[in-house]
Parts: sequence; structure tokens; C-alpha cells
Amino acid sequence: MKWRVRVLVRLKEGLNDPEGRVIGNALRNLGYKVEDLRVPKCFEFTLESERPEKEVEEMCKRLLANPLIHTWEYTIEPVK
Amino acid sequence: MKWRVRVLVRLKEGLNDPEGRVIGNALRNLGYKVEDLRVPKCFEFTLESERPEKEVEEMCKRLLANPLIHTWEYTIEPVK
Amino acid sequence: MPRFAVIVFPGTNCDFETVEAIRKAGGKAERVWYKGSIKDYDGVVLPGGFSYADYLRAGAIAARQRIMEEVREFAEEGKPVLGICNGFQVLTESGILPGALRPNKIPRFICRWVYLKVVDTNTAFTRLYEPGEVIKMPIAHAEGNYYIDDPSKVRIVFQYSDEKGNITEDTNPNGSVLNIAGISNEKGNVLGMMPHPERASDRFLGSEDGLRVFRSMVEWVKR
Amino acid sequence: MFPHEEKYIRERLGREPNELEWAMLEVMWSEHASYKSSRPWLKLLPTKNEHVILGPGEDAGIIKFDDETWIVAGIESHNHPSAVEPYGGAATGVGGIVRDVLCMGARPIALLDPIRFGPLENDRNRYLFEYVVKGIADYGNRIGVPTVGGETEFDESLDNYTLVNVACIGIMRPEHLVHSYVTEAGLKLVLVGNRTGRDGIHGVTFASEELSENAEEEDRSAVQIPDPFTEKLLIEATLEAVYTGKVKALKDLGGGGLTCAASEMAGKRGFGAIIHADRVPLREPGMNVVEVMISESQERMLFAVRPEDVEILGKIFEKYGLEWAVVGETIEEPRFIVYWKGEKVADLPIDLLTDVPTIKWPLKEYRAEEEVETPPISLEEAFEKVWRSPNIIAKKWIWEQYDHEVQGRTVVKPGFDAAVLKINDEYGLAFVADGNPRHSCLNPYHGAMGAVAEVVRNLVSVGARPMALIDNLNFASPERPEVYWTFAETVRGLADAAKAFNLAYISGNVSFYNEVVDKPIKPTPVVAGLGKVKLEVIPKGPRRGDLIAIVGE
Ligand SMILES: Nc1ncnc2c1ncn2[C@@H]1O[C@H](COP(=O)(O)OP(=O)(O)O)[C@@H](O)[C@H]1O
Repeated sequence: MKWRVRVLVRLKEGLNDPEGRVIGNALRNLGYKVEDLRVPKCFEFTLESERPEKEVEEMCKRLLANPLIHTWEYTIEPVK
Repeated sequence: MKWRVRVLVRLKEGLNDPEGRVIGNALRNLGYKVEDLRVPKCFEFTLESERPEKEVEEMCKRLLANPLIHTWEYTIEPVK
Repeated sequence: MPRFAVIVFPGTNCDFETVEAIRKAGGKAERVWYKGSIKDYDGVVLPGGFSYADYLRAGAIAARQRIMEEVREFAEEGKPVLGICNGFQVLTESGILPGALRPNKIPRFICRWVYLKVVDTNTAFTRLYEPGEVIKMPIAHAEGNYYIDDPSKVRIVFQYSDEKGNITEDTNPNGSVLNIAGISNEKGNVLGMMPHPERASDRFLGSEDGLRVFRSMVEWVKR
Repeated sequence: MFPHEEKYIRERLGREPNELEWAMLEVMWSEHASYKSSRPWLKLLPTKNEHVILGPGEDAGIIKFDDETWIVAGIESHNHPSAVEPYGGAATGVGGIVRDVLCMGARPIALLDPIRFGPLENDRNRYLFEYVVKGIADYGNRIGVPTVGGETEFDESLDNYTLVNVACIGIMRPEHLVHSYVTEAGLKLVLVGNRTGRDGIHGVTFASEELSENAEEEDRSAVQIPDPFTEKLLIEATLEAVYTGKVKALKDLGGGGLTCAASEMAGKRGFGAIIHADRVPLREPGMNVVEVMISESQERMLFAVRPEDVEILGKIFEKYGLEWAVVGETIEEPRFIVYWKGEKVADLPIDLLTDVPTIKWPLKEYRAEEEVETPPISLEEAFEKVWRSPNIIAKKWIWEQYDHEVQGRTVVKPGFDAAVLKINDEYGLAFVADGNPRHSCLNPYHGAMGAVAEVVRNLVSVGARPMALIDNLNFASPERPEVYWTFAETVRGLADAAKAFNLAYISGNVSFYNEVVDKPIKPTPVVAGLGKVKLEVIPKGPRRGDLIAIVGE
């Protein structure tokens, strides 16, 4: 079966996000009232799998995220 | 009012996407049946604004995306 | 003569000068494409560069390649394993060394000369330095910000310092915990460092301080 | 293309070209690909001295450093693309010049980036500046070629625009020289590297037009996403292929894409080529033959090899994970023939693509020099003004983002008069670029001479003996008589100055039509120089207590 997957990988709470800080500042400079800007990593793909949850969870642990510094979440939807 | 915003910025269809290609290959090497992997840019932040849609749309045009090569979408939810 | 493999991943770019530095240090070194094997060598070096263009996270994809299993065995057997810059990132990503290398505190690539304090001279790579000695080398990285949840868990080898060996926030170029520039495993046979010793191994290039990393490594194998 | 050119083409062919033929002619007859307005003048430049192995005419020039070492050099502008999309434009500019040097058979060892912008007070200029630097950094760093110097200038005349020039040098052994043209028929044409997409379609024609007000939102096809990962693999694979001795000709695909690379490769010595365009690996579905033939997708190279050697080279490309395909062959007959799914869809005399008639535009002299009063300003005030000018302050913010040390050769690092790269245990190569558009604007002849003299002084001040020059001429529309006159004067100045120093130009680039909304840029010749220096004699820099003296008038 085919699935449409989106993974979001975020830095753990408490770890600072230098890139997010710079972009946040840039937006504030343009006059927007932006706070706590973060730049999670996002991956979108099609997956052929019989056990998509298990495989996506594995992918995150094995490659897409670094468990020492990241948390992750994902959405999995069947491809029509 | 305060809003929780998530913006996704994607490369337009048809443009070369070396990063997506390389990460997709890496997952396939690990044995997953992954296709069309893309790496949109993701921004999450809190926004204080009276007209959040208008401002977020503006931010995308002015800074977060390059209209020439990107498309974007966002979700905006009130902060409880 | 001890033989070293310098592993080349797609995007590795400091392989030639690393081979040259090992040669100057009295060893023999060969570039080994990542699809090959390192079984016949006495030691291995993971050089700097941009393996897989640093996509995803620096070193992440290289760390999952088959050859890293051989590197892991090397490390466990007590043979010398040296990771420089991107090589250090590959070693942490593969879990051979603890911690993670995150984007610099100012999220930009930065190439500059820095001073390092040698705080541990009992590793395979630092035996020829004096304890506490201050040496000069260039850094060149965008993700060199060393992070570990519990710094007491690591063996610190190099710290960013000033000319006199003072370790302060000002001498920290990338935001690393405790100004860490290089760490080793418990046994001292695996070293990961962000600065480039191979770029400080020639009198015309600004410093020869880095050459002793390779000399130590060569002598350690001979011992 | 101008009406008289279209007429000429119809007469030569004796028929109306079809759509594909027009598209190919259009790119090849563009100013960018044909140098039709500049060629008559460029002839004035001296191109020979005792160091020159190969002068202008191929992808890059070559000088002899010593018996075992040749140095390859080239320079390129990427102005229009960078003004539209600074990150991708500047990055792919680096990629292009690196491949030019690579395709002579040399390993690229250093880059210089003379870059120019409008005043930083304007947000758009600041954006262009930051992203041009980031583009150069991200690309150069990832391919492992150090950017060892450059120039950065801010000038009101470049408001909302940018001039991005990049010079590259490479190192090679004489036996590895590969030319960009074939000297036999029956060779297979092998396309290697990135897949072909719709990138940069009409890029060269675009580069030969002035930017209109909304350039930013026009045509996304003018924009390219840089792929330094593939470029780095192309460098290694190409060199490994060259070292087999089996590469008969080699060209990179830049402006004009496959049409330009294949027709020039085949046509230069009077051969022809057949291209099977449907064999080109594609990135996007549904591309037509016109798009395939003129696409400017980056990070691609075209190899000519004997049929029996195709497999050997293919193995090398595969080792590096690069896609490749045989897309055509060279033929005896000097024609350029394109097939699409078995059907012949274009058939032109090859010289109609490669030998484009020159144009001489009207010239009109102008004088900008006038007597002015020195403004009444105190020394302190003047000093403050000069000292704080972005044109004067240190450029460390820029070159710290460049990996200027990679490859382990950078003896004299950025921040000095010229960079020096270690070539062997005894000698180094000094490399520097200079230009002075304000001077050129006042007096183009003197401005050009001044640029050459500055290059020479900078080389000498690191102890180097100058050997050769390369030049990049950034100008507005040649159809403006004053601009064309400044161009002619500039070339005259470059020529006379070089002759005075017994120097030769081994390569160069011309970029016309640098205008935004009808505002011409200042004449901007950029000159880069190469010199040889004994590593032992490089001045170490001043120490406290040294005396200062001025020599000269
Ligand atoms: N864009 C750039 N990239 C790299 N190095 C640069 C750049 N701009 C300036 N530099 C370096 O900064 C130093 C000073 O440059 P510049 O101000 O042009 O010097 P000068 O006034 O002596 O010609 C030189 O070493 C030059 O190579």
C-alpha cells in the first residue's frame, strides 16, 4: 500500500535554534510581532509499506532525527 | 490577538531539488520504499496581529519564500 | 610503515591534503572510496568536507554507510580512528563518539584561525603535545557547535582558547559546550575534532602545530 | 536576433528554419553566446607571451608554470541571474566557471569573487549582497574549491542590481590537456551529470536583455537551483575520466545548453554532429525537443569518446553515482542534425550556429571629466567619511564565510594584496582581481589601464612576477553609442597596458546589457592576474617599528 507521509523533526525544548533566532529577528525588523520562531525540519514523501507507522518511526530514529537533540511527529495518509 | 502559525515553503514543481534527492536515496539505501521525497522549509512561531492571514502572506512574499521558485501554505490557529 | 585509510565519501573534500599530512608525519596513506574496505589498514582517518553536501545534518548520511561498520570495528579493536571536521560529525552521527554537532551559534559557515588548548595528551593523537600547550589551527565549518547533555561523560582533548590558554566565551567560535573542539573515546584511540590539523602541517600555511596529531598517530601504531 | 540577421539566415538556408532551428539559432546568435558585438574589439588584446600555452578561444586559458605544471584560468559573470535570484545566481556562476576550468583537464584550486552592489541603505541591495555571498559560500565550500580573494564594491549606479564575477584557476599536468573540440568523426557524445529540466530556458537570450522593473517576478525558468553535490562528483569523475587518456574532447554545458556545447565541440574543426535529443535523461515529464536542446540545467558535461571506450568511462561515472547517456555522435559532414524519437527535426549547417557574423555598433565619444572644486571639508571629516565607507572597511565578514583554506594551499590568505597558493614546495601562484568602474566611467581608456596596473602592483607586492591576465568586461547595452565607445576604449586600454608589462590575456568574458530599467551601469572592466612567487620571499607583513616610505610619483 502507498502512503503520503509528512515528518516534522524539532529541536528538543531548551535547545536553542540559531537559525530560528536569526529569521525571527529579521521578521521583527520588518515590523511583525513574531515570537519563538523555530525552524523544524520537514520531510514529505510517498511510502510503500505494509506497516507505515513502524517504518516511519524507524526512519526517524535511524536517520531523519538525532534522538539526542530531536523530537519528531508525523502524519500518514493513504494515497488515493 | 496571538496566533500560532506554521508556514511550509516548497520548491515549485519541476525545479531541481538536490537535497530531497540525496535524502530520498539515503532512505532507499536503508531499505525503505520512499519516493518523491521533498524537504519543504518549515517555520513555526507565535504572531501577535489583528490581521494574521494578511501578515503571514506578506511575510512569505517578503522574506520566508522567494515567489520565483517557491509556493507556500500556512496554518494559523488562535493561541489558547 | 603504518598504513592509513583516508575515507572518501561523496562530497568529502579534504582527502588529498590529509593524505599529504600523514605522509609528512611518516605514515603511508591512501584515499579509499566509501564503497571499498579498510580491513588492510592500521588506522583510519575520516577527513573534512561536505559528505552528501551536509544535507539533512552534517555527517548524518555518511554515518549510515556500510563502511562505517568497519570503522566501528576498528574503534573497538583499539586501532586509531581520527575524524576531522566533517569526519568528527560522521563519528558523532554514527554514535562512535558521544554528543552532537549542531549549527554554529551564529548560523553561518566560518573559516578562521583559532587557538586550542591541548587538555589531554594521553590519546593516540596527542602524545607529542605538552599538557596544557596552546596550538594554532584553522576551523572551517557551519555545524561545529558541540552539544552533550552531560559533559562529564566525555573525554575532552582540545578546547578553544586564547593565545595564553584562557578558555572564555569570547574564544568560543561556535557555541560548543565548554569550548569543546575535540573529544576522544574512553580508550583514547578515537579522536574527533573540528579544527583542521592537516591545514596546519606546513610552514608556509601558517602553522605546523597540526602535524603532531598525525605524528602521534603514526608513532602510536608503530609502538 | 535582429531583422538583418534573420534575413541572412533565411538566405543561407534557402528556406524558413523550423521552430527548433530558430530556437537553437536564437541562443547561438545571442550576444552572450556569440560575442558578436565584442569580437572585433577583443582582437586588439595581446594573447601571447612566453608563458602562454593556450590563449582565448576555448573554455579557459592555460599558462606554463613549470615543466610539469600548467595553470588554467577563466573568469565569468553571472550578473542577470544574480540580480533576479542572488543565491542561486551567484552559486551557479561559481559552478559554471569551475566546470570551464575542469573541462581543460585541470583540478580547480581557487576562486576569486569580484562582486558589486548598490548602496546598502536600500533593503533590496542588502538582500542581494547577503545572498550573493551566501550563494558563493555554499557552493564553493561544498565543492571544496577555496575562494581566496575578491573585491566588493558598492555604488549608487547599481541600485537594485548586482555584478557577480567569478574567476577560477586550476592545476594540471601537460599530458592531461583535453580540448573542447573534436578532430575526428565517429566519436560518441556522452552527456553526464544532472538530469535536464526546464531550467534557464532562454537564459542566454535573457542574459542579453536589460532587466525590466518586475524582473523578480518574471520567468522562473531563469532561475536555477544550485547543486554543488553533483558538481563535486562531476569534478572527481571528470578528472578520473581524463586521466584514462580516453577523453577526446570535453565541454561543460552552460549558456545555450546542449545546442551550444555539441555544436561548438563538433564544429570548431569542421566536423558535424547528430544528436538524439530523446536520449537525454529528463527531470520533468512532458518536455519537448526545443526545451531539451536549449535547457541550461547546470552541473552537466559533454564528453566525446571513441565507441569502444564508452563503457570504461561509463563505469567511472557510475562509481560516482552520476547519470550518463550517449546522446549523439560526431560526423564527417559539417552539419548539426537533431533527431527526436527517430524523426529528423533539425538539420543546419553547423557553422550557421557557431560562426555568427559580428556587429559593429555606432560609437560616440563622451567626456565625463570636468574641473571640480575640492569641497571644503576638514581632514577629520574626510578621514571619517573614507574610513567608514563600506567600500573601504575590511571584508572579513565575507571571506570568513568562504572556506579559503580547503585543499591546503592558501599561503597568503584573504585580507592581503593578493592571494598566494602553494603549487609546490618552492613556488606559489599569486592570484588577484581588480576593477575600478568610477575611474572607467570618467575615462574608460585610463580606467582599464589603471585596473591592469593595480593587478600588477598587487601581484608584485606579494613578491610575485606577473605572468598572465584574464578579463571580465561588464557593460550596458552596446546598442548605446556611448557605451559601445567606452567598451572600445576599455579594450584599447587593456591592450596597451598589458603590452607595456609584456602580459597576455589568456581568457575572458564579456557581459553586455547590464541595465536596470533603462539605466546603464558604469563601464566595469574587471582584470585578474596570475603571478609566480618563490614562497621564501613573500613579505611577512609589517612589524612594530618598521619604517614607512612611499616610492613612485
Ligand atoms: N568578495 C570578496 N571575497 C573574498 N575576498 C574579498 C572580497 N572582497 C574583498 N576581499 C578581500 O579583502 C581584501 C581587501 O580587499 P579590497 O578592499 O578590495 O583591497 P584593496 O583596496 O587593497 O584592493 C583583499 O584581500 C580581498 O581579496
